[in-house]
Amino acid sequence: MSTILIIFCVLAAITLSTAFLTIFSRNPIHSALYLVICFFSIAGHYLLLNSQFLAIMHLIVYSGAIMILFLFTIMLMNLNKENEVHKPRITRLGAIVSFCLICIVLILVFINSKPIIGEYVHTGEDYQSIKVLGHVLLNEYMVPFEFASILLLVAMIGAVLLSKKEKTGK
Amino acid sequence: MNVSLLLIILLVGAFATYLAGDKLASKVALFFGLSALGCSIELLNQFNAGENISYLSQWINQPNIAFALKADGLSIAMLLLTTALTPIIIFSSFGNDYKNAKAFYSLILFMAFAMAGTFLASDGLLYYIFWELSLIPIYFIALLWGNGDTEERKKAVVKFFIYTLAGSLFMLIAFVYLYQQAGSFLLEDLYKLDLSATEQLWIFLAFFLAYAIKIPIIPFHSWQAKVYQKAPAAGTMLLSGIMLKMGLYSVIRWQLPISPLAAKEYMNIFIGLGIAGVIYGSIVALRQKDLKKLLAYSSLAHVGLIAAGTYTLTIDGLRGAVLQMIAHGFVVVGLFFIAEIIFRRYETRTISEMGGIRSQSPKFASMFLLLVLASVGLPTTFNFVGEFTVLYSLSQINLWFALLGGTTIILGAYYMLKMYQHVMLGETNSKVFADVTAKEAITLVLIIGVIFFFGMYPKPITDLITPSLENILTHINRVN
Amino acid sequence: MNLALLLLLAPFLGFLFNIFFGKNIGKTASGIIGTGTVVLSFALSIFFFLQINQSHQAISIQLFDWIQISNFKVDFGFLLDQLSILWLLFVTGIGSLIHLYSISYMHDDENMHKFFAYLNLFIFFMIALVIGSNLVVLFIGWEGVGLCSYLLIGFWHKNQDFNDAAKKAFIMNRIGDLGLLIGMFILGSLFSTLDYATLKTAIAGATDLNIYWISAAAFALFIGACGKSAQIPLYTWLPDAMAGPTPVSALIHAATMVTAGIFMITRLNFLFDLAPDVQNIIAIVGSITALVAATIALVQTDIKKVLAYSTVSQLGLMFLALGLGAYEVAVFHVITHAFFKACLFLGSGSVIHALHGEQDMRNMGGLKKVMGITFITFLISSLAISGIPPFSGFFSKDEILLVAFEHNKVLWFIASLASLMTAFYMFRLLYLTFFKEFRGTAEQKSHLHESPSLITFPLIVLAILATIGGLISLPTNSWLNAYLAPLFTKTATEAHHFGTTEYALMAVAVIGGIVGIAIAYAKYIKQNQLPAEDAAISGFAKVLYNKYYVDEIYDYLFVKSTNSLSRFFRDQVETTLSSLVFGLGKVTNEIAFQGKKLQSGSIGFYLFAFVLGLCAIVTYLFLAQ
Amino acid sequence: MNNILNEIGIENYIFLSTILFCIGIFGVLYRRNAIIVFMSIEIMLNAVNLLFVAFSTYHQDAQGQIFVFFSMAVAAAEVAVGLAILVSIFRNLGSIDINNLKNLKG
Repeated sequence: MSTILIIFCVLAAITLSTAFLTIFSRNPIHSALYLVICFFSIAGHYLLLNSQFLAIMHLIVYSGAIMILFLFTIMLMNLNKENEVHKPRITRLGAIVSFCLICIVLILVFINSKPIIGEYVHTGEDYQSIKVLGHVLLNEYMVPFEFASILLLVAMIGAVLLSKKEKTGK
Repeated sequence: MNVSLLLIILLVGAFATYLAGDKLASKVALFFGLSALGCSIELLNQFNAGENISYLSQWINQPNIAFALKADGLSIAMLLLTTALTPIIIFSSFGNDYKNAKAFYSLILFMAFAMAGTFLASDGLLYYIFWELSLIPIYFIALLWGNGDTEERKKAVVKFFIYTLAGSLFMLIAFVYLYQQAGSFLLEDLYKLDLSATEQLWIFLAFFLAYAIKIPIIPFHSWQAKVYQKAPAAGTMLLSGIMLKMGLYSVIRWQLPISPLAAKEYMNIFIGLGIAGVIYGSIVALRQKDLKKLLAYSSLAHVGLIAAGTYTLTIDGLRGAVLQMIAHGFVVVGLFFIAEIIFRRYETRTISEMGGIRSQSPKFASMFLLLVLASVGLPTTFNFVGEFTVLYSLSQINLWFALLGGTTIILGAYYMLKMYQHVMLGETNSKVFADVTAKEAITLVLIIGVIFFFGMYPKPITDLITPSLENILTHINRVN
Repeated sequence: MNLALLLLLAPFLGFLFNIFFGKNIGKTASGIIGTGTVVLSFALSIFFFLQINQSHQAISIQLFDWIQISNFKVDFGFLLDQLSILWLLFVTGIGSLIHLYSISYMHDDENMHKFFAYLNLFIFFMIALVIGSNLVVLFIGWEGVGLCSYLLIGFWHKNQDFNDAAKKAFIMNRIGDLGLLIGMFILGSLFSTLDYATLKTAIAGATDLNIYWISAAAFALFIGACGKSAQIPLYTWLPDAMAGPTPVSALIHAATMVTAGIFMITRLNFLFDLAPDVQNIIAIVGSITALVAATIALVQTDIKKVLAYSTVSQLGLMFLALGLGAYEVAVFHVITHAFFKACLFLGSGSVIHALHGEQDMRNMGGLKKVMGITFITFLISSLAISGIPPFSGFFSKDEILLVAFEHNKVLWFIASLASLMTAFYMFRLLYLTFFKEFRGTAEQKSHLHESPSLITFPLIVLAILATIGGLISLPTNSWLNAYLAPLFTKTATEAHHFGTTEYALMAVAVIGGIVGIAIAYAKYIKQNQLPAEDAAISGFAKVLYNKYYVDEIYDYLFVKSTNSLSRFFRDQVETTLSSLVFGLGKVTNEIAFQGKKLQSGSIGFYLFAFVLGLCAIVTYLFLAQ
Repeated sequence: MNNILNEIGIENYIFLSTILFCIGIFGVLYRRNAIIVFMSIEIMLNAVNLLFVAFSTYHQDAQGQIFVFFSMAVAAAEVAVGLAILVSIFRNLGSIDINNLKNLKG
């Protein structure tokens, strides 16, 4: 077993376990923290696949921005207590059954599709450096890129509007 | 002359009537109705001169739908019936003061347009569109100008609408399937299809559902009596006089030649249904309290006989059915007009509230009696010719069919005379019955004239329809 | 040809004229026009009779195609041969007399022009029936006379009882008409024609006849004849039909229309000859009808009812003759019967006229003194119908009895019994009406009078005919048989060999008649009995008085059951069917309503559904193959 | 230099991301707390992103990674708006238990 495979296995184990912990933690703060770890491990996967820029981006966006947002929201709502009422047992059982079911179905689909496992192509070309990515992004994907910026702008405005306190006094 | 001109006249007439305003509407509608009649007579002349009356232009490429109109003898006979009855119906409404008359008359013309289209269309989808189109005007006519309690009327009319629409959807499914097989909706292409017995059975049943509801054949008739009762006179006349015939015409034109195997295999069942309709309709008619409902059930009985005739798949049966269709069209319009005339004076349709009219208006009584006699198929009336031929064809299939179907002449006489006795005879009614007006008399005399003329001399119509019926029959008999 | 058409259309023109203008031209004028057209037809009939009596050549006229059937076509065609002209003669002849009679009889009625219009229409249809060259044209007349019968029975349409009677007559006739139609259909499919002449040649020329179907056709036609000629089981309409004005009863329900069945069977004798089973049925039905109707007539008190049942009984005798294959004998009896029964009816009409509508014999009596002519003609006719020589009825009835004796003694016995009863009830009628003292109200008595000459003239003519009518077919030298011979395939017309048996039979018949008269005399003159009041009738007489309760039985079996079936259909089946359709709608509605509950708004549930749906789709797309 | 997938195998990434995705689904179904549900959605998004990157390497092509960028942008927008909605729901209802959100019912 090569080192890389070992690293992969370790990372995968962290990813999955923290994902589970995210869901099972009763305290939302803990959930959020586990999720951060999960994201870190995913960033590790990216690094493993040699996509450094993406990994950095991932860390910045998810672990940095999004998770902070989550934590702020949790604090804002004062939810850091383990006061959540669990769903009824039947629902939880249903959730577990569905989980197993969809796992089996999806994995079966991949197994059934009989992937050709063998030598992977290695062109040696640079395809994931910042330079190349930037080139592709601003040439081929110029328009979507601009739209993404509009989307972010709109989302920002929307978020502000939504979370603004309604004027109660009439 | 282009055959589509007829449709254009009727359609333009519908719009023109609407634009003419309430005062002029009836006259404009009558004008266009008469010009349509002239147009179809012109078509008849052309047809007799041996011209091929058809019109074909591609309409939609994908799927392959053509705007195809084609008139053979059968179609022309039905067109003549439609265009002859439409002015009569319009004229018969002159005595009524409908509010929003422009819409009323416009809808009548629009309905005539749709029905004429149905009789002319030779493309399956086009036919289907016309078929469904005819439902819309009658729905509004019955709903908006009908009589009786609004809620009850709404219920009856909506039931009718949904019921017939639901039946027609099965026909649409059949057409889609046929299109998949043939790649075209054109009648000739559908005739040429070589379908297996099972396929034919399903298609036959799908068509049957649509037609059985429209005609109606028992047990699909439950919409009929209520709608006939609730609709205004003109609406009832349109329904019973022409729209029923759409169903019967379609049986001959579409159902039988497309699925002949099934028609032959299960012939006895469908004849049996028709005859059951004869007996059932007659018996139910015996104890109706409402004049229009009684006429509705009598119509059910007669139509059952016609349907039985068509399903015999013999030239006699088809010919008799078509003759009887035309005859019944006139008679039933006349009878419903009679009911309307009485209603105009007595404000009632309940038979027990009538009686003794004969001594007040002998002229009216005579005309009513002639129509009653025509309805019971007295020889020298048109109905007799049709009834005789149909019963003969039934006797060729099985004598028992003729015997059971023939009970119509006994039961028919029973309920019609009973009705006549209670409506017209007896002690002079205390309520005043004004004599028939000139307009009413003209309408009735026209109808009676047609019935007796063709009762004595049906040859023109027989000669007109026989070749096309024989043609259809060869299509039916193409497989054995 | 044009004359033949005129013969047919003259009464129709009279009808049209009277119906459109009759009201304006006055009663007498419309009566004269009505009578004139029929007399014209009568004259033309005589003309044709003379022509055909010389040439022995049937006249056949084809007008135009009427109905097109796959294997044959029906046209408007007319055939004037021996049989049809014979019928024409007495239809138009008696028709003329009765028209004449009606001018006076109906003079008080406000709708007299209509009466004449209907009578003319009847004559028109009767002529069409008789001279039609095929069964369908016969059917026009057949139904047409039924229609006129309907119109005339219900002539006083304000009385719903009369209307009921009219309706009943029409509908019972229609039952027979269905039989006629079915018979036509069988014949049409067997021989591809409904034309008498072609039919006859087809049957004569056919080698392998399907006797089963021919019998079926003959039986169906016989049912038709039963309806029109009032035989069991379709006879109950005829007594009720007496609701109409008396001339109508005389013309339609005694002399002409009711003989249409006999005409039709005689016309198709070649067919019936092939179906001996059906002939037996006809003979049996005829004899039973004769007996049953005669027994009922024994106790009736309504003068017209007695005559009506007498008619049914006589028609039964005719059918007996038909069933035995003696068509010419039946025709002979039709003719003599037409004379004396028309006379009897008109005579009773004269009585009723004198008594202002009184029809119950219990309230009559003693009319001999005031109504001399009526009495004498009535007496002659009664003697004729009772079979007393030398009146016409003796010859015709005797022939029937002879034929019956030759074939079957039981039938002969029944027929003889019926004739004995005939003599009894006719003289009962006569004695009760004309003898003893008047039993009506004093007011009626003061108005008693002999009828005007327009009424008595037809009576006299008919009485003369009833007397001498027998001459046309004397037992040894029958003009009628020779005249009709070309029509029949069987040479049954051979003169009877007159031996002791025949003379003995004749004597028995005459003695029977006299015995009947004697019993009536003993009972009603000697013992001075009167028929009991309705309530006092008991025992078998009550059964007879109530006509064996046949009307009630029919009413219960057919009318009531049909009506209750109708009510059942209307109230149960219709609503069930209707609710089935509504049920479909309700089911849809219910599904929608239940389906709506799934849309609970709970996000958790939606998500479950979403995931399961995803599983299902993925499974279907990627795993199902 | 070799393709790194030679060492690991693309199927492992497929399985990993599948399971991760399923965990996300499970979380959505299992929890009532809307915040946790949101987190589960993020996990699902990341499972997909991971697969994108894996395939990007597999094909030696930048397209997959570009897509991840867009996915991230959308995720960011979604979280921003979503959390804002949550906040306003919380303000109105006093809880963010999704079982309380039944206003979708027609």
